[in-house]
Amino acid sequence: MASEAIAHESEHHAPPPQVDADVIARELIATTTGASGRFKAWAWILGILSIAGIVSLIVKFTDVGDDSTKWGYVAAMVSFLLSVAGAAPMIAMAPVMAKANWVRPITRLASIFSFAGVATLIMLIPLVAILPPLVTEGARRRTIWYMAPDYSPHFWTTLGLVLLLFTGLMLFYSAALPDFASMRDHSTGWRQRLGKRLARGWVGTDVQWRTLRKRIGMFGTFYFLILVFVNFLISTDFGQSMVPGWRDAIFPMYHTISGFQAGVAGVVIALYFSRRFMKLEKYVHLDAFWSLGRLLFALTLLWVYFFYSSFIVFWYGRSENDIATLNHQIKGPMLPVFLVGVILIWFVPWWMLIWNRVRRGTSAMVVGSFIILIGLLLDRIRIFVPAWSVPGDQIHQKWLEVTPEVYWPNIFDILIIAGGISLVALIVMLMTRVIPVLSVWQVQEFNLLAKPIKYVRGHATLVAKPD
Amino acid sequence: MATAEFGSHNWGMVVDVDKCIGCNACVIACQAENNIPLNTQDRVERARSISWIRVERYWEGDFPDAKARFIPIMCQHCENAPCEPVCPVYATYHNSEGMNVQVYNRCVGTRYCANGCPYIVRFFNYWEPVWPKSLRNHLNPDVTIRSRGIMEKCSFCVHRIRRVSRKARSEGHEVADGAVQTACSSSCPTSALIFGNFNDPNSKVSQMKEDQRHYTLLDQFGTDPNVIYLAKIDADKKVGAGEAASHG
Amino acid sequence: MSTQSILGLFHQAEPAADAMDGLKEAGFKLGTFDVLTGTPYPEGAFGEHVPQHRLFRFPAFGAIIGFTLSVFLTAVTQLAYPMVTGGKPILSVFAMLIIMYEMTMLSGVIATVVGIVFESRLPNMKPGIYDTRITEGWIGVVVTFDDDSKVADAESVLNKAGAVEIKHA
Amino acid sequence: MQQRRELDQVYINRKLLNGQLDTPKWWAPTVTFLGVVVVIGLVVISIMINKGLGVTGLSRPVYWGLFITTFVFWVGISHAGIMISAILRLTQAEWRRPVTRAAELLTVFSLLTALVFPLIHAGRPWRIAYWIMPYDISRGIYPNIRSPLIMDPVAIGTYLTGSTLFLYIALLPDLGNLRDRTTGWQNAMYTVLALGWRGNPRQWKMQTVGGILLSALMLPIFVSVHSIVSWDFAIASAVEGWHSTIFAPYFVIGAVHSGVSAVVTMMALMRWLWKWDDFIRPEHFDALARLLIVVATGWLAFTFLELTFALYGQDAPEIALREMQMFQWPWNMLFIIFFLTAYLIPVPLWLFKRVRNNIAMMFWTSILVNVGMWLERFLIIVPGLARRTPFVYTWEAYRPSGVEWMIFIWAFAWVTFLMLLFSRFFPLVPLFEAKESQVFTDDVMIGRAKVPAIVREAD
Repeated sequence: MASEAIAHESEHHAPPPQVDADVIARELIATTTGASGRFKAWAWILGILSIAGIVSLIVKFTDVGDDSTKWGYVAAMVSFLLSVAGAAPMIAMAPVMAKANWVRPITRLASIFSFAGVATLIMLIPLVAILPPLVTEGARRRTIWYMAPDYSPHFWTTLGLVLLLFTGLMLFYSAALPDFASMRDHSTGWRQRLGKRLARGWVGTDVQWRTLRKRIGMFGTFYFLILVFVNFLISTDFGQSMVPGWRDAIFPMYHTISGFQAGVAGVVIALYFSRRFMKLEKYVHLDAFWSLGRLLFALTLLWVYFFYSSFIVFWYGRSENDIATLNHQIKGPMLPVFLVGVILIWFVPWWMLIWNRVRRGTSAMVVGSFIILIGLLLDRIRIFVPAWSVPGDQIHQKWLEVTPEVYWPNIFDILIIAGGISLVALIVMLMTRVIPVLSVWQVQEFNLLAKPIKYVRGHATLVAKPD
Repeated sequence: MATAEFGSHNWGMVVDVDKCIGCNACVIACQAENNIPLNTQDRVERARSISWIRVERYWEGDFPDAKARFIPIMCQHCENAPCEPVCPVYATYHNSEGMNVQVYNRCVGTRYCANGCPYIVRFFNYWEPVWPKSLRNHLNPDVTIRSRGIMEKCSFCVHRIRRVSRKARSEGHEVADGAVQTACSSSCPTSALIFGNFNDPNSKVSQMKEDQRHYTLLDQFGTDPNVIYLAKIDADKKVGAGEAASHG
Repeated sequence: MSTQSILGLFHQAEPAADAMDGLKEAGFKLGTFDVLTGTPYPEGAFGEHVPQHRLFRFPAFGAIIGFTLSVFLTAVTQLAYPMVTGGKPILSVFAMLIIMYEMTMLSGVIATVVGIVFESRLPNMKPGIYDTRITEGWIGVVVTFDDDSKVADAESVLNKAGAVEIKHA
Repeated sequence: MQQRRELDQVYINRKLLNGQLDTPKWWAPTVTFLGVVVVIGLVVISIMINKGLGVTGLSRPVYWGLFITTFVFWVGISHAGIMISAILRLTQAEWRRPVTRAAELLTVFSLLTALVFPLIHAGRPWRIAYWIMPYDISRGIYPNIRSPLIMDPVAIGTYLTGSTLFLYIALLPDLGNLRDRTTGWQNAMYTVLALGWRGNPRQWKMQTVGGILLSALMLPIFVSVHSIVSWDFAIASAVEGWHSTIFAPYFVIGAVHSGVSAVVTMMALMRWLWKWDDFIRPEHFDALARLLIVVATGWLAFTFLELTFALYGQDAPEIALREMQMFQWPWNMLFIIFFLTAYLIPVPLWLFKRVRNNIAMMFWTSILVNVGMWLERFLIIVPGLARRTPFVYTWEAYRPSGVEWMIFIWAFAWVTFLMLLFSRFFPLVPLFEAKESQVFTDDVMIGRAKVPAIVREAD
């Protein structure tokens, strides 16, 4: 990996090649057609896996029914998928927020992930049915819904996720309008018809562009707010309030931050494969990988910061429920999972990404991202499985007197986990067949705004920053 | 919890709330024994009064059948004392005899320990302590006079413990149960305060703490105190002082 | 150490760069001539050879030292005076981590600063030939010689490039 | 909105060195006045140390009061520097350039001020050596590193040392410049300080690379400092309103909120006092205000979380504390002022472009924010202690005394005094950054549109 990294580093110094707009359009749209055999094979495998996952979800539902202690892994999956598929599109917001140029080509790839929100929703359906109501046996469990109606978490979480999905799709669509237009113009067959249908008569007038930017900004902001909101609900209603005495104000933020970490990792992986197998080296510059690497590094540090901030307070406080919480999630049966999780989500990526050459090398980056995703999955399992294995009759206690023994996964749970992940991967893969994985107009914009120049004798890039 | 690893002594106190009549004899005895500056009107008004042991009155039950209760409160000498780890200079730590000790000449006066204490039994000397001339000769020579800027609190009359155990060692026998009496326990007319060694299984305190009425204050903080309370019992009502007390 | 050096002053970056090129062509070794500016220019703007530096080793080195020190400070002091506070373990790792972290970062930063100063070849109390107008936007091209024979053609190169003024030292 | 002008370096030198080369008229009287205030403050402090902490309003159980609040406040302000210079340097935000040094300066001086408060708060400063000296003093014992009060000095010391060195490194080119502009003893001083700076490529490269590296190193420290300060409170499991896991990031983002506002205040003053209209332009205020909107809203989210999870437990004492904090006189009044000034008034105003580009408005709103942020710290620290606890016959017994207020005022005079003193000898706006932005910014014509552009080196 290191050697390749170095090779890329030298390549990195070269300014981005200038490509004509029409070439960009033609080449990018060409990538949607003609799937390779390997692609098809993988699509089949993932498809079968995801179907198996959904089936076993149904089987589990009919099998164990509403015994909430058996649903920990599904809860963990909901949180995990929300983290990956939900957070990834936020990268599509970066240019609006930071006017960063490197991100322009890959915003499409990021916003494609919002389709994968479907997977999260599928996982949530049984969970909402299982989630114990706020009031059972006359006692109200600790919750953020003080006086609210009994089934508020069920309702609001579902609504939140649906809204998130919708806003994500709107974000995707409003940014994709010009590309549908160019599909209408350059593509053939059903893609052309699709483009014709969805382009909504886009011709690229000044007004259209302005409204487009407005829309992206608006939906992006909404998306961000809803995403935080949903993270908040999932982490408290489906995690924290299932455990008596677990009172951790930072947990929702922790959940969101690690979600962003996973989202960036997911984007890196998708970017790597599409770049590799669709021959997009010309458009995906290593600059993007490098910046994503820095982002990932920062988020990795933030993860450990947020974790430690809550841990140290418990460790010092050692009031009864502090101790109970620690035993429940870390010191107890979950210790091995926790340790492996920390090593994978923090220590290894941190130690990898701290090196410039790793951040600049694509393959090392993708390895790091995979490690982070695995680590995050373990971390979610570490949190949500014990939370759900608290028996229903103990939910109202002030704190856990005894740490309940944890429910370990059976074949169905494993299938559900595999299915959920592969469903996300499949959706992203299929979307690359529908629409160019790099947004045509933004690649063109990128080339328009970043010009390699010769400054006296030295080489540099002139990056325009329009307000 | 950590008692096992300590030496042969684990000093502690059992407070039988059922016997307490709220006479405040313990408070006066403590003031006299430990050279505690007089709580003048000014100090009380500024909420700076110092009383290592205090008798708190609290109401139990609701009107009309409300009852006034007394409960003596002193430093609980917790095993997991919140005051100890926060001190930057080890001015307060847990000694080998299960006591939470305050080392006056280490204290720099950050007052952090006092914030951590759920029982508010730590006191700060805002002024240099002063006594009227008539009381100068009454000061106890065994106890340091704390200058200003220093935290202080109940020491389980550590000077008495030392005196007795030194004597016992010189005579070559163990400290007999009941040989050590704190000022408060020796002055209690109803002997509601019993002092002794929890490590000695057949000491008075060890047996009393097995009483079914026993409870500790504010146990939700997991402080594991060395002061055990025995609940008040009513003929008519079965509400232990514990339940009422711990949600004050 | 150079016996002699001359400084050509230019108004603009372009002629200065010409002068640098000229000096290269005239066969002056890299490192015998250098450009002085009052503001940073993009790297290689004058075709100067990009200086190599080992700055990134300094923080690593410093961090290692700081970490070792912090381990001693935290672990050894606690073990030297084992006092139980609040039922916490004598070797409270999670409290130690914070101090270790701070001390590691501190010595990392200090080492970096030392590294910056060292890699800039500072402090250098005899900076050699210089002109105060460089900090007013002029650009100086300084050439140092081991033997005086090449002074003349260096001057000619600078003049040809359009030096406003040439100072000797 | 392109307000950049082509400026030649002679002009830049003349304008930005006016603090050193031709000191403004108002300088001497202002500094004298501040000096007097500072001396008075020092006298008051020494009186307090001499008489004892009885002269403060502190009591039992309110053992921490105005001093600790102000300590936290100044540590918060100190988060301006690295926020501006490090984060914005790493994100290559062009508009950071004129404010970096002033911000770092604010960091250094506010930390120096913050450090004073715990010392005088302890009442007997001469014993502080026992507190923070990490080696064996004749007492035969080391400090207790389990105590957050040991972590504080370590963290703040690290931050202070780091930002001071950072400041000095970034000062080198300007010292070289001053050396060239001055004569006599000043010249001698600057010559020594400039370490023989010449401005060859190697030195400039070290400036840029080292600057980025230092920023990357300072950033984690910056985050850790206020987190550790917050843990002073968060770990006290017995104090409702303190024992919350969110405190670390909550304090940090609050610190950024107040710190950046303080930078805005300072920028306005710099623009007015030294007439640096060419360098500190409305666009900079605009950018900072946009940043502040984001930061403030994030801070609001954390406040919301903190409150939610305080009540989440639904324990009687916790709820009682919150009730006191928000609905009981006088806390309710303070709470309303805090909330209005820290968020409700400034942020909606900043949403308007006209306000963002109006220096005076930005000045006053940023001051409002800091009033609010000080009150926030006060409302966290004091009610947490003044609450009514079981088995105690005193509570809510704290009213800051005149002495405390005078020392509180002294701190502001002291920081301003130090800033002005610094401004007499060193430029507050980094000259080489100003010149660099001249070199590294350009306009490109895209079609007919003139778009501001930045030269990025192929790193």
